[in-house]
Amino acid sequence: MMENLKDTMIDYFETIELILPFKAEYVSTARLTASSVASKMGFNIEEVEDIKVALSEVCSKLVSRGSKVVDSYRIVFKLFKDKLTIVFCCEDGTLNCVFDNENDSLGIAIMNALMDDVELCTKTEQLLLISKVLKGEKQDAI
Amino acid sequence: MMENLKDTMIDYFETIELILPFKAEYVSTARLTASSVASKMGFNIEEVEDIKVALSEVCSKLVSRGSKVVDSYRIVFKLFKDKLTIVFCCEDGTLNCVFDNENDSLGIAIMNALMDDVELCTKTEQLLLISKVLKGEKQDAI
Amino acid sequence: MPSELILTENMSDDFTEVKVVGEVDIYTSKQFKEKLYSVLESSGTDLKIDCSELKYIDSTGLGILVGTLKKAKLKGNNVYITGLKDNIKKLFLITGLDKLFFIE
Amino acid sequence: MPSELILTENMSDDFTEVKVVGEVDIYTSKQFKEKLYSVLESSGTDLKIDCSELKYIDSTGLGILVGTLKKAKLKGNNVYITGLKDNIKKLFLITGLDKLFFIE
Ligand SMILES: Nc1ncnc2c1ncn2[C@@H]1O[C@H](COP(=O)(O)OP(=O)(O)O)[C@@H](O)[C@H]1O
Ligand SMILES: Nc1ncnc2c1ncn2[C@@H]1O[C@H](COP(=O)(O)OP(=O)(O)O)[C@@H](O)[C@H]1O
Repeated sequence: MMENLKDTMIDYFETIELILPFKAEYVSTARLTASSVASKMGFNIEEVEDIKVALSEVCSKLVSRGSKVVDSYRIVFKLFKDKLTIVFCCEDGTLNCVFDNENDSLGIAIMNALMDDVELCTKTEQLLLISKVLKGEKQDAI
Repeated sequence: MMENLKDTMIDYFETIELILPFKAEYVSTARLTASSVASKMGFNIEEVEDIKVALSEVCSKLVSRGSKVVDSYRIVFKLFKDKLTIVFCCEDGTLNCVFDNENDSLGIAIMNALMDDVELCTKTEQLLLISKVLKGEKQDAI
Repeated sequence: MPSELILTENMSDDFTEVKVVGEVDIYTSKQFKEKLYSVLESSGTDLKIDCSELKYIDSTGLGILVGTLKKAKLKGNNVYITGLKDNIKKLFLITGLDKLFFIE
Repeated sequence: MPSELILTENMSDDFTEVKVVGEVDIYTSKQFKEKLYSVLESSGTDLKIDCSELKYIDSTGLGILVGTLKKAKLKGNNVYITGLKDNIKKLFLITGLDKLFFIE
């Protein structure tokens, strides 16, 4: 089932972005937007739920840390043919590598279990990313 | 009920942005995001519905026209203390004044009836905007 | 992706009924138009459009209803719209379409 | 704004039950923590947390459940979690929390 993982790096074809203030009340807005995007791609209800939970872990962490430099962070949904990658961006470099293995063990365990790829430290501005692969024959849905 | 309309121009305090491809399937994503934002502000179910319908008219128009220059358009939700203004932006100036009174009479009538302010032609990049005032005592909800 | 619009038709001697379930927007309007026009094409009766489970319709969808009405009138038939939810009836009132259709 | 989390409590001689309706996330977690901790404070019984209408919980919420369990144990009481939906039970399994709580 995972043999397509390498192929998914090509065929990158669509981007949706959501820019949110560092406020707890908008984390549910992110979940709702994610669920719309993911279900349109053809993820089933359980997979959509997984994506919402993982995304929410990141948003909560960013919001609880906040930023002294900027007001908002950016969630970029990258829709590949058979993979959804969600990249979290912010011009505040202090939010790089925001998860720590000790205090965030629950959140990290959850993200790793629910997503196919979790990169907790990426380039500056692009803080971190999580990906989920579209299994089965649903990738024609879009 | 409208005496606060002028005051609403100050106290501008929060921005949420959604960037979408010119594709029909994401208009419902815009509706969902709008409904999350509007209900958080304290708009009631009927008002949220009004906002979704009006926003959707704009998205549909932009998507049906599309752009040869850029892939996506930007929806900026400006949350004032007692007003939600939704600004539609795109770097493609050919999308300025995109509604025309003759062919879009239904859509224009709907937006004017459902929103408190509709500006169909604004500055370049900022294509047009629609606003709805938060009536009643709900503005403390956020 | 779960389909956002489901259209089913039911023919009798007196009228043809189309039930509209879901949302009519720019994404589903083509499907909506094709269904209504093909039903008109094949039937010679009045048309009933059951909107009791129509959750959302935009101006494109309303325009298609107007087009459907015009086509029906040409054949000497009427279009009845039933079960409109309040939020959608509101759009008929705003646009004056409530005066064109038989709304039940 | 419609409240996303409703917590109701029900005390009997044998246990105190807290029913959790809605979503526990970063926005509602403070309310969740205060409710559970204040219930623990005022009761000397086992705690039942009815999650049959809990739609969503994140790691912050799970951390609060762990904290609640620790506080309860200190008083010699247990924490029972009932009615977990599949999507949330999954999170208990992933994090190993299913082994800490009595899950019914
Ligand atoms: N947005 C609109 N505003 C006003 N009238 C509309 C709108 N869209 C469609 N109509 C009317 O509905 C009728 C049907 O339009 P259309 O769906 O393009 O059907 P057709 O392909 O048969 O012309 C047209 O005669 C037009 O006047
Ligand atoms: N994200 C987490 N990952 C792992 N354990 C956690 C997490 N959050 C809380 N905990 C655990 O739950 C317990 C309660 O934490 P907390 O809610 O801060 O309560 P308190 O204020 O009583 O310390 C802590 O002992 C901590 O070990």
